[in-house]
Amino acid sequence: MKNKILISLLSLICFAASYYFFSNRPSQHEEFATVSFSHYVHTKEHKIKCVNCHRGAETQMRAGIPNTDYCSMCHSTLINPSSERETVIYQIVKNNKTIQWRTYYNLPDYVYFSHKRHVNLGKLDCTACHGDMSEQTSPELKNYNPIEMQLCFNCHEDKGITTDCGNCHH
Amino acid sequence: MEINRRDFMKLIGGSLAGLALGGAAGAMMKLPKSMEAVLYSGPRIESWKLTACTKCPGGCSLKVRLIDNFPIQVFGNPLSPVNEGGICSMGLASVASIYHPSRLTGPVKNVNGEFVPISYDEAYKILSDELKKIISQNKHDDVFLVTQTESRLRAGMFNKFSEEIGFKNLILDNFRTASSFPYKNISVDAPDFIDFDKCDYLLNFGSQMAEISNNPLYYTRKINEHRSKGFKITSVQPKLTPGIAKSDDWIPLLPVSFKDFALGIAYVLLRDEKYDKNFTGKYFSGFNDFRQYVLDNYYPDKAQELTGVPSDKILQIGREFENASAPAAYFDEAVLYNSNGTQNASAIIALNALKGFRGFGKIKDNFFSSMLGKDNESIENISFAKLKERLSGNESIQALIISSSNFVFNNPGQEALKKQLSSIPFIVSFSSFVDETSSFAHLIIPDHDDFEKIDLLFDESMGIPAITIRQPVVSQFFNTVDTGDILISLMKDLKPGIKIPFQNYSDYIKQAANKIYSNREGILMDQSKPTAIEKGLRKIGWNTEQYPSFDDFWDSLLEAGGWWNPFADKESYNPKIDFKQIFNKGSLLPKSSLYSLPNNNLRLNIFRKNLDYKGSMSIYPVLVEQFGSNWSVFYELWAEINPDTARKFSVNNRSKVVLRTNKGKFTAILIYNPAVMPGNLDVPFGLGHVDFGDNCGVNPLAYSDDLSDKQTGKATFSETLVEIVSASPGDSPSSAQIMTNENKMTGTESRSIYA
Amino acid sequence: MDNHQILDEDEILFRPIYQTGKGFYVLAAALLTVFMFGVVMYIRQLIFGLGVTGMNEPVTWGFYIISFVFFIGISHAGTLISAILRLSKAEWRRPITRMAEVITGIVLLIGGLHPIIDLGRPDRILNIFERGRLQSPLLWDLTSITAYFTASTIYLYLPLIPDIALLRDRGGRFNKLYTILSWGYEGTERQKHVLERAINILMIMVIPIAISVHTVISWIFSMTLQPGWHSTIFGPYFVVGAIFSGIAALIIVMIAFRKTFHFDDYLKKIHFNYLGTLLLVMSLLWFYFTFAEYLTTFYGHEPPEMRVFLYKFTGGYSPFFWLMVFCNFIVPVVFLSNKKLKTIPGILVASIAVVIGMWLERLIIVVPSLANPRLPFPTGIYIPSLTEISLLAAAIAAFILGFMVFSKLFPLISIWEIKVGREESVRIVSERLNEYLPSKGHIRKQIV
Amino acid sequence: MPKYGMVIDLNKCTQCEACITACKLENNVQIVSKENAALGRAMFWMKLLDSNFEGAYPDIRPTKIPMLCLQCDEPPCTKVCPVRATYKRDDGIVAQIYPQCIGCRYCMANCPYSAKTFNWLKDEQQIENEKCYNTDVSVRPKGVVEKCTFCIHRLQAAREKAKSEHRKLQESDYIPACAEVCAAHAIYFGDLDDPHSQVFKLINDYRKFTLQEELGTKPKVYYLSAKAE
Repeated sequence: MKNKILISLLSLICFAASYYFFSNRPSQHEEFATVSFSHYVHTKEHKIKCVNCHRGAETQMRAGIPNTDYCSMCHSTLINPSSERETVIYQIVKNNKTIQWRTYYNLPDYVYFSHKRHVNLGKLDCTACHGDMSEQTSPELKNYNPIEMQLCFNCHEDKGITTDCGNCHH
Repeated sequence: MEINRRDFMKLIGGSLAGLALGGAAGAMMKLPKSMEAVLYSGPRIESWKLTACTKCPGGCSLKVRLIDNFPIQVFGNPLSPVNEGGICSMGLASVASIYHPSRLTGPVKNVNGEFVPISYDEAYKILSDELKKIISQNKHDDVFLVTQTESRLRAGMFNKFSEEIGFKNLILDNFRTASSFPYKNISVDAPDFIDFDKCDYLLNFGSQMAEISNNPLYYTRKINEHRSKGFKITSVQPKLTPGIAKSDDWIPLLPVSFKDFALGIAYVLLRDEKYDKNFTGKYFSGFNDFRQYVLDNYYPDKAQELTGVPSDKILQIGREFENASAPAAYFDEAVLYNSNGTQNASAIIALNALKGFRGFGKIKDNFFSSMLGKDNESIENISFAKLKERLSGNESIQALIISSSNFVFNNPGQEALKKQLSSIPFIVSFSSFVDETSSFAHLIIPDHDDFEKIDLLFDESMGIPAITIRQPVVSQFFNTVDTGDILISLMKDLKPGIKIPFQNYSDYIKQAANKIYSNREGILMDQSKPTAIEKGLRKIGWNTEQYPSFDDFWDSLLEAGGWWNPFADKESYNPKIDFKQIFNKGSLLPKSSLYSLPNNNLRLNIFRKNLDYKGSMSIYPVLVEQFGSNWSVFYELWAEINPDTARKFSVNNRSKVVLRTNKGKFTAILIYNPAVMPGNLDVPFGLGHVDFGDNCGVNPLAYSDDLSDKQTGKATFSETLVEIVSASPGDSPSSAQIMTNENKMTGTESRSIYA
Repeated sequence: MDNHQILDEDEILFRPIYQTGKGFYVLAAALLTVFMFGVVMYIRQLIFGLGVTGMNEPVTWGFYIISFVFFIGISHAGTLISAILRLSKAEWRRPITRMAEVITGIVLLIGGLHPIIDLGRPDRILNIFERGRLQSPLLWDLTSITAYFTASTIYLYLPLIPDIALLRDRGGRFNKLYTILSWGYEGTERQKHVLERAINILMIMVIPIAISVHTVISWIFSMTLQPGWHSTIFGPYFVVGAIFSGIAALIIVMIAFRKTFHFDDYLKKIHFNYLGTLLLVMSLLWFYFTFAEYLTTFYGHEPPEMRVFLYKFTGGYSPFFWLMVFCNFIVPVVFLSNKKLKTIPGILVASIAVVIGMWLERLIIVVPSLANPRLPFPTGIYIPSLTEISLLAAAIAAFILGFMVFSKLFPLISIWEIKVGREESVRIVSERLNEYLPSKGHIRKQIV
Repeated sequence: MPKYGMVIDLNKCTQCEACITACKLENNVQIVSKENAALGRAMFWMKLLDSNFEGAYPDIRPTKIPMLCLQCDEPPCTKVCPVRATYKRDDGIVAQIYPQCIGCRYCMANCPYSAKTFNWLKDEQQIENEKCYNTDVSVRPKGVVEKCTFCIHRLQAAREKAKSEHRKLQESDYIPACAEVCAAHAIYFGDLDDPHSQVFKLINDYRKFTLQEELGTKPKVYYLSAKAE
């Protein structure tokens, strides 16, 4: 009886090991600066459009996240020193540090999703996938929509668009 | 069980080591910290830039694909007349070198064997001080400059430098100079191009036109075109490389007897009185002596005896050549890769003279020379031979300046060369890698990578002037300096009060471009080939190219990637040939021993593949892997042998053999190839780097005899004798069997592969 | 062992369950080490990928697939044989059936695991169930093997019930287990009747399933375009081969236990004689199929086919090929067709030879076809790595271990069937004979 | 629906191997280590099939055929895949879905052209190439089968481009890397069903042949060679 238990345990270990080695986790680079970004302030108060910062959204495959020098277009001067958030970003811009944005919509590297295709050609609204971010006052902690293949399929099937695997996996 | 356990331990150990290695690799990746950030959090914005390739003289226009301004891929520019969208493996792979882990990130100084990084100013100071010292002692003759740059403007810069400072010994060892050397040797200027519009018969002496030449992609297209027109190409070559296989006739011949073959053909022309009397009368001084000499010495049977080519074959080729209206007997640098290369070349020139060089042409009032200011042809630059004799002689060399040349790797007799180099008091190299040559340097000031440089390339081999501009597609990664700038500042320091019309190298380039602007002939490369109508309009002075200022022109030039002049006129090429000039250089008829092989010896015939240009492949892993892929030999030297010869030595296909030359033993994988000259052992050149790149395989030059062409000092590639010391039994029966299957594939079987 | 005073006339059959010698532990330890080594090697393969094996391109299938086919082949021993013997009311079957069925159960488990070992991404095994394509022969395989496994385990379990009941009644070790497993079998007439019926139904069912299993496995190969695989004969060829190796394995197991547990009184020479003859017949049959297959190839003489053919006959794999012929044909025929050599040791030698030979046959089928692709690429030769070898060893170890464990839990020879045989078969057989034979009176009428 | 196919003119091809390099770089195909290459695990989606030599020395010529996945119209590989990791698209391209593949290598065993390759070991890509990855193509993990897909990612990009320019997809928009870089212009690519396309004209050329025609796999990669007749 003992051997059987041992064997089963070992096989379990094998599978745990295999999963561990096969799973690909997004890499974190802690040495970069971090800010607590408020979508609310930018979009609601200052009426900045999504595509103003996520420039790729309409023209590129990736929406993209602005890097420091893009922030510096507004934050190169400290308008309201009382707000500590603003001072933080001002400092970062001044020392020209790089901001390590936490990306919550990480597609696996074998999925190819083109923002241009969906936003520009497909005329989809950002909220359709990302939800209404304008209310977020601090960095969100989870995806508004869990990004999984079923989500794509639902929409594609509703709209009668091809669901050929090769179009997204290559 | 014990055994098992031990093996198992070994396995685990090995694998763990492998893991550790993998981990380390990531860390080794070369990229400035500041840029890494962009790489990780960048918006992945794609952009395209045009630049030019400087891997070979062709000057193909490249389309570089950048993601967040990082070059990741290269393609050919379809609008360029040079490559028409095509590109070779070398060009495709060339991006990788920017990121190469063992690339030098800044100047380094050799402190008793160790290369320690130093600041640029320090490095520059050392260099200029050394040179100042030498000049003050006025030992100008003891300074040697070696450069292999394919860009003629860079070469021009080197010329200017050595002229201004007064260094006599500039060794300009690039393809173009070498190819035109035989012409210069008999003091005529070389033809610009083969006139494929006229030429109806091409006799190619040892040149791998479609693979390694001054414009491979152009020749690739032209050869197909030429043959589709029904014209013939005959190649005289010791090795049937894929490019040569395109020619209708292949004459397997050792380079030592190219001359004899050429004169054998000449005999046929003279005997049949089918030569161009008018030309020989006008331009060929001492023609009668030549005629007499050839008729006496090169009757077909004699030629057969000298070359081993059956006399009727010689007659056939001769007839084809003489009956062609505009035949061309073509050679290039490759002909020099044997001990009497220059002589061969002269003989071929003489053969052309008999048909009045009708196959060749020159560009009418070519404005390139004006562009260059002092063209490298204009000053008498010396050949590698001089450096060799100087090194071997007891005359000391004070300083050696090396730029983009790895001559230790590209030459035989490497042991001696290394010893001699280590005795030179001061060597400075501008190489981006610590390669075989620069490892002897006392100071290395790395040049930019090709993708960080600015340059201007042009080439007449198409019969039309085409200029491709190499622009930096990426801001320089590391603390590297363009060699051109160093030279300019050196000129200012070493020769105070010198008048230089430009501040830095890009100025220099701009001025050259300015000449195009002022000359204004031709069009930008951003439009397709002009139609006949357009050409007509041009003839009557219609010009659409309007630029308010030079700067606008410059910008559009950068955007278009180049400039060319489809309206340029050609003129026939009529050099003055002098018999004495040709044949008083060096003795005649060296009866070569290579045909009567001593027993159990073979000829080590080193051939070059198009994946490798002058031993520079090693830094591109994708090419190194691909190098032997169609024999499925990977990262190893292979030796191709004719099955019949192999049977004589009873060695199996794909067996590992140990080969011995006078220089020592080395191993290779033996491959049966029925297209190899009997008695030859064909080994590829390109592998075997030890100091950088993926060091694998063997460099056959390290084991070949130190023979070289008297005039040019070019290494000889096919005159070493080699013998097979031992052979492992064919390592894999399956493969051996399949290969033999192939070789004796019957018609039916081959059809089963086709259809 | 409170009540071992109850001495049964078949006590010897119970002995292995209650008495465990030192040898058992030694052997078990050794086998367990081998097995564990295999497991560790497999984990290593999971970490570093299939590169740790000797497989390459184009030889993309190696030891794992070979063992898979081989073990599934062995599995035919059991169920099929016992079913056929039961069906044909061969009275001498009684002591054999149990072992045969146990072989099937264990070996199917081992063989069935091999395709998973062979996968490059075992972590995605569930894709087969989520997005499986029934058009793929691999799926047919999955289905048929599971079906066969279920059927044969039940077919093993049902005849076991009365014996478990016996064990339960004796009490002692694992009594709870026995109580559960014996399903309250008391040996009443009705229970006996139901059991009989169930066994009869199953034994009819099992035969087509068993045949289908190996046919389907052969189809994995013959559905492809590979030269040397794409052949209709493969179905029956594999089945024959399977039964062939199965019988051999069965004989080996029987002899082994006969030796260790002194079953001489139950497994008599006659059994081995019969099985030996069966083996001889299968050997001839196997030769017939092999001959037929290669003859057609040779006369068809298609270049790609011929390359494989030559590779087997004269090329790199000729040693294995001729060894296979020697093991599968010459040895059995020599040992089994001649009275002097057809002793128990002789039969053992023949069987071992056959098992080895059949493994070689799987090798000969899998590798050479892959090593000689239609388009002439120069190919590397396939040399198995330590990983593959140790996993094969582990599989064999597991097989033996399984048997040892079983022998400690259940009787290796069906006790109740023996008892039934002893009590009734003489009567039953004579009745049956009377049914066959013509009656005397009838003959007299004819004469008059 | 188009039916994409390729025509390779062997009379033009000079075997410069640029297509091989281009393919390797375009598709992030792994560069395997020396040891594995020696074991016969080198990965090439496009390779030179060194078939045989024609004629007798010295008039001998090697007839080398650039081999890629022939994108059969009756693909044997898709028939046997247990998980639909490889399948034929409507436009005739035989696609390979790496995240779906379980690595049973059945498709490799059933490919009569040995056109597929397998990731035997974990990615041991040379670091020189790390930064030059093509961002449109996934880097395959170990244990999956891969093969030429006619640069399917380029088709996606081309469609997107055409759509954003409000026009139909033209022949020149979508062309695989190998065809793009060929210096001899020996590789033609296009829609085999479109009577105006160049490939359509070429596959009616008398020099046309396909590999292993008798297998009935109907390859969509055709070859032109005067020698073959």
